[in-house]
Amino acid sequence: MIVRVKLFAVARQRAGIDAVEVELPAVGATVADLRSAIVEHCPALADVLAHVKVAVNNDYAADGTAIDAKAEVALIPPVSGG
Amino acid sequence: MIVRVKLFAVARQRAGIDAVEVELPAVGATVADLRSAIVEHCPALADVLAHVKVAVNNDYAADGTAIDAKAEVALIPPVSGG
Amino acid sequence: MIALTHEPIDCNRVLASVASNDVGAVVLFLGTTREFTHGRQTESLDYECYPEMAEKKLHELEHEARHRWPVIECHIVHRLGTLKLGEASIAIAVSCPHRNDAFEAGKWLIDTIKQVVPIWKRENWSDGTTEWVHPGMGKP
Amino acid sequence: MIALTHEPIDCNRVLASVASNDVGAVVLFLGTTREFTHGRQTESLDYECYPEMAEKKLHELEHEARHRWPVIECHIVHRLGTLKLGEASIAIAVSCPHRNDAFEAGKWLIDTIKQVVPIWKRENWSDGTTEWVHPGMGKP
Repeated sequence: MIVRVKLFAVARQRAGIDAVEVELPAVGATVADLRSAIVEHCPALADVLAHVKVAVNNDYAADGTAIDAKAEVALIPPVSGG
Repeated sequence: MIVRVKLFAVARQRAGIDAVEVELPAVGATVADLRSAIVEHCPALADVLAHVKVAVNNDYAADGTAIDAKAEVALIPPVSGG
Repeated sequence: MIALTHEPIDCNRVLASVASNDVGAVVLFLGTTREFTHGRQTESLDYECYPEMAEKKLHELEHEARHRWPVIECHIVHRLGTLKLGEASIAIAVSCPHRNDAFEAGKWLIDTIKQVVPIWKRENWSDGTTEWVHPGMGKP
Repeated sequence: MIALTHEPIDCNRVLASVASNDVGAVVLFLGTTREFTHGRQTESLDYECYPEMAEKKLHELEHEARHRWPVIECHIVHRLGTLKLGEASIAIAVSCPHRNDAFEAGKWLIDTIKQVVPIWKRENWSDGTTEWVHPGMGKP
Protein backbone atom coordinates (compact mmCIF):
# COMPACT_ATOMS: atom_id res chain seq x y z
CA MET A 1 0.00 0.00 0.00
CA ILE A 2 1.01 3.61 -0.49
CA VAL A 3 1.09 5.65 2.73
CA ARG A 4 1.11 9.42 2.61
CA VAL A 5 3.24 10.97 5.37
CA LYS A 6 2.62 14.59 6.35
CA LEU A 7 5.69 16.72 7.00
CA PHE A 8 6.10 19.80 9.17
CA ALA A 9 8.73 22.37 10.11
CA VAL A 10 12.30 21.15 9.51
CA ALA A 11 11.08 17.87 7.98
CA ARG A 12 8.99 19.76 5.43
CA GLN A 13 11.90 22.12 4.83
CA ARG A 14 14.34 19.25 4.23
CA ALA A 15 12.00 17.37 1.91
CA GLY A 16 10.95 20.57 0.11
CA ILE A 17 7.37 19.32 0.10
CA ASP A 18 4.60 18.98 2.68
CA ALA A 19 4.07 15.23 2.34
CA VAL A 20 5.88 12.18 0.98
CA GLU A 21 4.49 8.84 -0.13
CA VAL A 22 6.14 5.55 0.81
CA GLU A 23 5.25 1.98 0.00
CA LEU A 24 4.57 -0.38 2.91
CA PRO A 25 3.29 -3.96 3.10
CA ALA A 26 -0.50 -3.96 2.98
CA VAL A 27 -0.67 -6.28 5.99
CA GLY A 28 1.29 -6.00 9.23
CA ALA A 29 3.10 -2.73 8.51
CA THR A 30 4.32 -0.84 11.59
CA VAL A 31 5.84 2.51 12.45
CA ALA A 32 9.27 0.83 12.40
CA ASP A 33 8.64 -0.26 8.79
CA LEU A 34 7.65 3.31 7.96
CA ARG A 35 10.88 4.65 9.40
CA SER A 36 12.92 2.16 7.36
CA ALA A 37 11.05 3.05 4.18
CA ILE A 38 11.63 6.76 4.74
CA VAL A 39 15.36 6.27 5.32
CA GLU A 40 15.55 4.28 2.08
CA HIS A 41 13.36 6.40 -0.17
CA CYS A 42 13.65 9.92 1.28
CA PRO A 43 17.37 10.40 2.01
CA ALA A 44 16.77 14.11 2.68
CA LEU A 45 14.87 13.08 5.81
CA ALA A 46 17.30 10.42 7.03
CA ASP A 47 19.30 12.52 9.48
CA VAL A 48 16.30 14.25 11.08
CA LEU A 49 14.37 11.00 11.47
CA ALA A 50 16.19 10.01 14.66
CA HIS A 51 14.79 13.12 16.37
CA VAL A 52 11.30 12.86 14.94
CA LYS A 53 8.25 11.16 16.44
CA VAL A 54 5.66 9.49 14.26
CA ALA A 55 1.97 10.28 14.68
CA VAL A 56 -0.66 7.80 13.57
CA ASN A 57 -4.23 9.05 13.53
CA ASN A 58 -3.24 12.15 15.51
CA ASP A 59 -1.57 10.30 18.39
CA TYR A 60 2.10 9.72 19.03
CA ALA A 61 2.90 6.15 18.00
CA ALA A 62 5.54 3.68 19.19
CA ASP A 63 7.63 1.71 16.68
CA GLY A 64 5.35 -1.30 17.07
CA THR A 65 2.15 0.57 16.24
CA ALA A 66 0.33 -0.82 13.21
CA ILE A 67 -0.25 1.32 10.13
CA ASP A 68 -3.18 0.40 7.92
CA ALA A 69 -4.26 1.80 4.58
CA LYS A 70 -6.59 4.36 6.17
CA ALA A 71 -4.11 5.62 8.77
CA GLU A 72 -3.26 9.32 8.85
CA VAL A 73 0.50 9.44 9.30
CA ALA A 74 2.80 12.38 10.07
CA LEU A 75 6.36 13.06 11.16
CA ILE A 76 6.51 15.27 14.28
CA PRO A 77 9.83 17.01 14.88
CA PRO A 78 10.41 18.25 18.46
CA VAL A 79 7.65 20.78 19.10
CA SER A 80 8.27 24.44 19.93
CA GLY A 81 4.84 26.01 20.28
CA GLY A 82 3.47 27.74 23.35
CA MET B 1 0.44 63.11 74.92
CA ILE B 2 -2.73 62.39 72.98
CA VAL B 3 -2.33 59.73 70.29
CA ARG B 4 -4.90 59.35 67.53
CA VAL B 5 -5.48 55.73 66.52
CA LYS B 6 -7.02 55.00 63.13
CA LEU B 7 -9.62 52.25 63.01
CA PHE B 8 -10.68 50.02 60.11
CA ALA B 9 -13.16 47.30 59.31
CA VAL B 10 -14.50 45.52 62.42
CA ALA B 11 -12.57 47.83 64.75
CA ARG B 12 -14.17 50.88 63.16
CA GLN B 13 -17.53 49.13 63.24
CA ARG B 14 -17.21 48.30 66.96
CA ALA B 15 -16.05 51.77 67.94
CA GLY B 16 -18.62 53.42 65.69
CA ILE B 17 -16.00 55.95 64.63
CA ASP B 18 -12.93 55.91 62.36
CA ALA B 19 -10.38 56.94 64.99
CA VAL B 20 -10.03 57.10 68.77
CA GLU B 21 -7.72 59.21 70.87
CA VAL B 22 -5.88 57.80 73.87
CA GLU B 23 -3.51 59.40 76.35
CA LEU B 24 -0.01 57.97 76.62
CA PRO B 25 3.13 59.08 78.52
CA ALA B 26 4.98 61.68 76.43
CA VAL B 27 8.26 59.81 76.92
CA GLY B 28 8.85 56.07 76.56
CA ALA B 29 5.39 55.04 75.39
CA THR B 30 5.21 51.75 73.52
CA VAL B 31 2.70 49.73 71.54
CA ALA B 32 2.06 47.69 74.70
CA ASP B 33 1.09 50.89 76.53
CA LEU B 34 -1.22 51.76 73.66
CA ARG B 35 -2.95 48.39 73.89
CA SER B 36 -3.46 48.85 77.64
CA ALA B 37 -4.83 52.33 77.17
CA ILE B 38 -7.29 51.11 74.53
CA VAL B 39 -8.53 48.27 76.74
CA GLU B 40 -9.10 50.76 79.53
CA HIS B 41 -10.64 53.64 77.63
CA CYS B 42 -12.31 51.98 74.63
CA PRO B 43 -14.12 48.93 76.05
CA ALA B 44 -15.91 48.42 72.73
CA LEU B 45 -12.51 47.46 71.23
CA ALA B 46 -11.31 45.26 74.08
CA ASP B 47 -12.36 41.88 72.70
CA VAL B 48 -11.09 42.47 69.15
CA LEU B 49 -7.77 43.83 70.35
CA ALA B 50 -6.25 40.38 70.88
CA HIS B 51 -6.65 39.69 67.15
CA VAL B 52 -5.51 43.09 65.96
CA LYS B 53 -2.02 44.20 64.97
CA VAL B 54 -0.80 47.71 65.58
CA ALA B 55 0.77 49.75 62.81
CA VAL B 56 3.14 52.59 63.62
CA ASN B 57 4.10 54.86 60.73
CA ASN B 58 2.64 52.37 58.21
CA ASP B 59 4.61 49.36 59.43
CA TYR B 60 3.50 46.51 61.65
CA ALA B 61 4.86 47.15 65.14
CA ALA B 62 5.80 44.79 67.98
CA ASP B 63 4.67 45.50 71.53
CA GLY B 64 8.03 47.05 72.36
CA THR B 65 7.96 49.57 69.52
CA ALA B 66 8.12 53.19 70.69
CA ILE B 67 5.29 55.61 69.94
CA ASP B 68 6.16 59.28 69.85
CA ALA B 69 3.93 62.31 69.47
CA LYS B 70 4.31 62.41 65.70
CA ALA B 71 3.66 58.69 65.14
CA GLU B 72 0.83 57.65 62.85
CA VAL B 73 -0.90 54.81 64.64
CA ALA B 74 -3.58 52.38 63.45
CA LEU B 75 -5.23 49.14 64.49
CA ILE B 76 -5.03 46.49 61.77
CA PRO B 77 -7.54 43.65 62.09
CA PRO B 78 -6.67 40.46 60.13
CA VAL B 79 -6.59 41.53 56.50
CA SER B 80 -8.87 40.08 53.80
CA GLY B 81 -7.96 41.91 50.61
CA GLY B 82 -6.73 40.35 47.42
CA MET C 1 3.47 49.95 39.47
CA ILE C 2 0.70 49.81 42.04
CA ALA C 3 -2.74 51.38 42.22
CA LEU C 4 -5.79 51.47 44.46
CA THR C 5 -8.93 52.33 42.53
CA HIS C 6 -12.67 52.66 42.93
CA GLU C 7 -13.19 52.00 39.21
CA PRO C 8 -13.56 48.58 37.58
CA ILE C 9 -10.14 47.17 36.71
CA ASP C 10 -9.23 47.46 33.02
CA CYS C 11 -7.34 44.22 32.35
CA ASN C 12 -6.22 45.25 28.89
CA ARG C 13 -4.54 48.33 30.34
CA VAL C 14 -2.89 46.24 33.03
CA LEU C 15 -1.59 43.76 30.45
CA ALA C 16 -0.38 46.54 28.14
CA SER C 17 1.57 48.07 31.00
CA VAL C 18 3.72 44.95 31.50
CA ALA C 19 4.52 44.35 27.83
CA SER C 20 7.97 44.84 26.33
CA ASN C 21 10.24 43.23 23.77
CA ASP C 22 12.21 41.50 26.53
CA VAL C 23 9.13 39.73 27.85
CA GLY C 24 8.65 36.05 27.10
CA ALA C 25 5.94 35.33 29.65
CA VAL C 26 3.14 37.26 31.30
CA VAL C 27 1.08 35.94 34.19
CA LEU C 28 -2.07 37.84 35.10
CA PHE C 29 -3.92 36.90 38.27
CA LEU C 30 -7.45 38.12 38.92
CA GLY C 31 -9.26 37.66 42.20
CA THR C 32 -13.00 37.74 41.56
CA THR C 33 -16.15 37.87 43.65
CA ARG C 34 -17.77 34.47 44.17
CA GLU C 35 -21.51 34.11 44.68
CA PHE C 36 -21.34 31.31 47.26
CA THR C 37 -19.03 30.91 50.26
CA HIS C 38 -19.64 27.78 52.35
CA GLY C 39 -23.18 27.74 51.01
CA ARG C 40 -23.98 31.37 51.88
CA GLN C 41 -24.96 33.66 49.02
CA THR C 42 -23.15 36.95 48.48
CA GLU C 43 -25.01 39.95 47.09
CA SER C 44 -21.98 42.24 46.84
CA LEU C 45 -18.68 42.96 48.56
CA ASP C 46 -17.21 46.14 49.96
CA TYR C 47 -13.46 46.65 50.11
CA GLU C 48 -11.87 49.26 52.32
CA CYS C 49 -8.22 49.95 52.95
CA TYR C 50 -5.79 51.96 55.03
CA PRO C 51 -4.56 53.87 51.98
CA GLU C 52 -1.14 55.12 53.09
CA MET C 53 -0.08 51.78 54.56
CA ALA C 54 -1.64 49.70 51.78
CA GLU C 55 0.29 51.68 49.17
CA LYS C 56 3.49 51.39 51.17
CA LYS C 57 3.10 47.61 51.60
CA LEU C 58 2.23 47.08 47.93
CA HIS C 59 5.31 49.05 46.91
CA GLU C 60 7.44 46.97 49.29
CA LEU C 61 6.05 43.73 47.86
CA GLU C 62 6.64 44.84 44.27
CA HIS C 63 10.20 45.71 45.26
CA GLU C 64 10.69 42.35 46.98
CA ALA C 65 9.30 40.46 43.97
CA ARG C 66 11.70 42.32 41.67
CA HIS C 67 14.52 41.36 44.02
CA ARG C 68 13.59 37.66 44.08
CA TRP C 69 12.73 37.14 40.40
CA PRO C 70 13.89 38.71 37.12
CA VAL C 71 10.71 40.75 36.81
CA ILE C 72 10.56 43.08 33.83
CA GLU C 73 7.31 44.80 34.74
CA CYS C 74 4.87 44.36 37.59
CA HIS C 75 1.46 45.97 37.89
CA ILE C 76 -0.80 45.49 40.89
CA VAL C 77 -4.26 47.08 41.04
CA HIS C 78 -6.62 46.61 43.98
CA ARG C 79 -10.23 47.66 43.67
CA LEU C 80 -12.00 49.46 46.52
CA GLY C 81 -15.63 50.21 47.28
CA THR C 82 -18.60 48.07 46.29
CA LEU C 83 -18.08 45.13 43.92
CA LYS C 84 -20.76 43.16 42.16
CA LEU C 85 -20.56 39.40 41.70
CA GLY C 86 -17.90 38.33 39.21
CA GLU C 87 -15.97 41.60 39.33
CA ALA C 88 -12.23 41.56 39.95
CA SER C 89 -11.06 42.83 43.33
CA ILE C 90 -7.40 42.53 42.36
CA ALA C 91 -5.30 42.22 39.23
CA ILE C 92 -1.63 41.29 39.42
CA ALA C 93 0.35 41.21 36.19
CA VAL C 94 3.98 40.11 36.14
CA SER C 95 6.16 39.90 33.06
CA CYS C 96 9.49 38.05 32.93
CA PRO C 97 11.80 36.67 30.27
CA HIS C 98 10.71 33.11 31.18
CA ARG C 99 7.51 31.58 32.45
CA ASN C 100 8.54 29.83 35.66
CA ASP C 101 9.59 33.15 37.17
CA ALA C 102 6.38 34.86 36.10
CA PHE C 103 4.25 32.12 37.69
CA GLU C 104 6.28 32.07 40.90
CA ALA C 105 6.34 35.85 41.28
CA GLY C 106 2.60 36.16 40.59
CA LYS C 107 1.77 33.41 43.07
CA TRP C 108 4.02 34.87 45.74
CA LEU C 109 2.55 38.34 45.28
CA ILE C 110 -1.08 37.31 45.73
CA ASP C 111 -0.23 35.00 48.66
CA THR C 112 1.74 37.74 50.40
CA ILE C 113 -0.70 40.54 49.63
CA LYS C 114 -3.39 38.46 51.31
CA GLN C 115 -1.26 38.25 54.43
CA VAL C 116 0.11 41.75 54.89
CA VAL C 117 -1.64 44.50 52.93
CA PRO C 118 -4.22 46.37 55.05
CA ILE C 119 -7.29 45.89 52.90
CA TRP C 120 -10.49 44.35 54.19
CA LYS C 121 -13.61 43.00 52.59
CA ARG C 122 -17.12 43.05 53.92
CA GLU C 123 -19.57 40.42 52.77
CA ASN C 124 -22.99 41.81 51.98
CA TRP C 125 -24.97 38.59 52.16
CA SER C 126 -28.11 38.11 50.15
CA ASP C 127 -30.09 37.72 53.42
CA GLY C 128 -29.40 41.40 54.11
CA THR C 129 -26.75 40.92 56.79
CA THR C 130 -23.20 42.21 56.44
CA GLU C 131 -19.96 40.94 57.91
CA TRP C 132 -16.33 42.08 57.88
CA VAL C 133 -14.05 39.22 56.94
CA HIS C 134 -11.12 38.78 59.32
CA PRO C 135 -9.37 35.44 58.81
CA GLY C 136 -8.53 33.65 62.04
CA MET C 137 -10.67 35.96 64.14
CA GLY C 138 -13.82 33.85 64.23
CA LYS C 139 -17.18 35.56 64.49
CA PRO C 140 -16.52 39.03 65.91
CA MET D 1 -12.43 25.82 24.89
CA ILE D 2 -9.52 25.76 22.48
CA ALA D 3 -8.71 27.71 19.34
CA LEU D 4 -5.99 28.05 16.72
CA THR D 5 -6.03 31.46 15.08
CA HIS D 6 -4.14 33.60 12.61
CA GLU D 7 -5.51 36.77 14.22
CA PRO D 8 -3.96 38.63 17.17
CA ILE D 9 -5.24 37.18 20.45
CA ASP D 10 -7.94 39.28 22.12
CA CYS D 11 -7.14 38.89 25.83
CA ASN D 12 -10.30 40.60 26.99
CA ARG D 13 -12.38 38.06 25.10
CA VAL D 14 -10.34 35.22 26.54
CA LEU D 15 -10.79 36.57 30.07
CA ALA D 16 -14.50 37.16 29.56
CA SER D 17 -14.93 33.57 28.41
CA VAL D 18 -13.68 32.14 31.73
CA ALA D 19 -15.73 34.42 34.01
CA SER D 20 -18.62 33.18 36.11
CA ASN D 21 -20.14 33.78 39.53
CA ASP D 22 -18.46 30.63 40.85
CA VAL D 23 -14.99 31.90 39.97
CA GLY D 24 -12.74 33.17 42.74
CA ALA D 25 -9.47 33.17 40.80
CA VAL D 26 -8.41 33.57 37.19
CA VAL D 27 -4.89 32.93 35.94
CA LEU D 28 -4.04 34.11 32.44
CA PHE D 29 -0.74 33.10 30.91
CA LEU D 30 0.61 34.82 27.80
CA GLY D 31 3.66 33.62 25.90
CA THR D 32 5.14 36.56 24.02
CA THR D 33 7.81 37.06 21.38
CA ARG D 34 11.16 38.14 22.81
CA GLU D 35 13.58 40.26 20.81
CA PHE D 36 16.77 38.57 21.99
CA THR D 37 17.54 34.84 22.44
CA HIS D 38 21.06 34.05 23.63
CA GLY D 39 22.15 37.39 22.20
CA ARG D 40 20.63 36.86 18.76
CA GLN D 41 18.03 39.36 17.58
CA THR D 42 14.64 38.20 16.35
CA GLU D 43 12.85 40.10 13.63
CA SER D 44 9.64 38.03 13.70
CA LEU D 45 8.45 34.50 14.35
CA ASP D 46 6.37 32.13 12.27
CA TYR D 47 4.22 29.48 13.91
CA GLU D 48 2.90 26.50 12.03
CA CYS D 49 0.95 23.53 13.30
CA TYR D 50 -0.46 20.15 12.37
CA PRO D 51 -4.04 21.38 12.79
CA GLU D 52 -5.98 18.15 13.34
CA MET D 53 -3.50 16.74 15.84
CA ALA D 54 -2.87 20.09 17.57
CA GLU D 55 -6.60 20.51 18.17
CA LYS D 56 -6.92 16.95 19.40
CA LYS D 57 -3.99 17.32 21.82
CA LEU D 58 -5.23 20.67 23.11
CA HIS D 59 -8.66 19.16 23.77
CA GLU D 60 -7.04 16.25 25.59
CA LEU D 61 -4.98 18.60 27.75
CA GLU D 62 -8.01 20.74 28.60
CA HIS D 63 -9.85 17.56 29.56
CA GLU D 64 -6.92 16.36 31.68
CA ALA D 65 -6.63 19.74 33.44
CA ARG D 66 -10.35 19.62 34.26
CA HIS D 67 -9.85 16.13 35.65
CA ARG D 68 -6.90 17.14 37.84
CA TRP D 69 -8.15 20.48 39.15
CA PRO D 70 -11.58 21.98 39.88
CA VAL D 71 -11.50 24.07 36.72
CA ILE D 72 -14.61 26.13 36.03
CA GLU D 73 -13.58 27.39 32.61
CA CYS D 74 -10.49 26.93 30.51
CA HIS D 75 -9.67 28.79 27.30
CA ILE D 76 -6.54 28.09 25.28
CA VAL D 77 -5.75 30.08 22.13
CA HIS D 78 -2.63 29.50 20.05
CA ARG D 79 -1.65 32.01 17.40
CA LEU D 80 -0.37 30.85 14.00
CA GLY D 81 1.39 32.60 11.13
CA THR D 82 3.77 35.54 11.45
CA LEU D 83 4.13 37.28 14.82
CA LYS D 84 5.82 40.60 15.46
CA LEU D 85 7.95 41.23 18.54
CA GLY D 86 5.93 41.47 21.74
CA GLU D 87 2.86 39.73 20.35
CA ALA D 88 1.32 36.80 22.21
CA SER D 89 1.76 33.36 20.65
CA ILE D 90 -0.44 31.70 23.26
CA ALA D 91 -3.03 32.68 25.83
CA ILE D 92 -4.16 30.22 28.49
CA ALA D 93 -6.90 31.32 30.87
CA VAL D 94 -8.04 29.10 33.71
CA SER D 95 -10.72 29.96 36.24
CA CYS D 96 -11.26 28.08 39.50
CA PRO D 97 -13.00 28.68 42.82
CA HIS D 98 -9.59 29.13 44.51
CA ARG D 99 -6.25 30.49 43.39
CA ASN D 100 -3.84 27.62 44.06
CA ASP D 101 -5.72 25.42 41.60
CA ALA D 102 -5.81 28.14 38.95
CA PHE D 103 -2.04 28.69 39.21
CA GLU D 104 -1.26 24.96 39.15
CA ALA D 105 -3.57 24.21 36.23
CA GLY D 106 -2.28 27.16 34.19
CA LYS D 107 1.35 26.19 34.84
CA TRP D 108 0.72 22.54 34.00
CA LEU D 109 -1.10 23.46 30.78
CA ILE D 110 1.67 25.63 29.36
CA ASP D 111 4.40 23.17 30.44
CA THR D 112 2.56 20.26 28.84
CA ILE D 113 1.51 22.11 25.69
CA LYS D 114 5.19 22.89 25.11
CA GLN D 115 5.97 19.17 25.28
CA VAL D 116 3.24 17.54 23.25
CA VAL D 117 1.21 19.83 21.00
CA PRO D 118 2.45 19.72 17.37
CA ILE D 119 3.12 23.41 16.85
CA TRP D 120 6.48 24.74 15.72
CA LYS D 121 8.08 28.15 15.60
CA ARG D 122 10.56 29.48 13.12
CA GLU D 123 12.91 32.25 14.13
CA ASN D 124 13.27 34.93 11.52
CA TRP D 125 16.53 36.47 12.73
CA SER D 126 17.32 40.10 12.10
CA ASP D 127 20.38 39.02 10.07
CA GLY D 128 17.99 37.63 7.45
CA THR D 129 18.44 33.94 8.27
CA THR D 130 15.59 31.72 9.40
CA GLU D 131 15.61 28.63 11.58
CA TRP D 132 13.01 26.14 12.75
CA VAL D 133 13.21 25.65 16.51
CA HIS D 134 13.33 21.99 17.56
CA PRO D 135 14.38 21.60 21.21
CA GLY D 136 16.94 18.86 21.76
CA MET D 137 17.65 18.45 18.07
CA GLY D 138 20.69 20.69 17.84
CA LYS D 139 21.38 22.53 14.61
CA PRO D 140 19.55 20.66 11.88
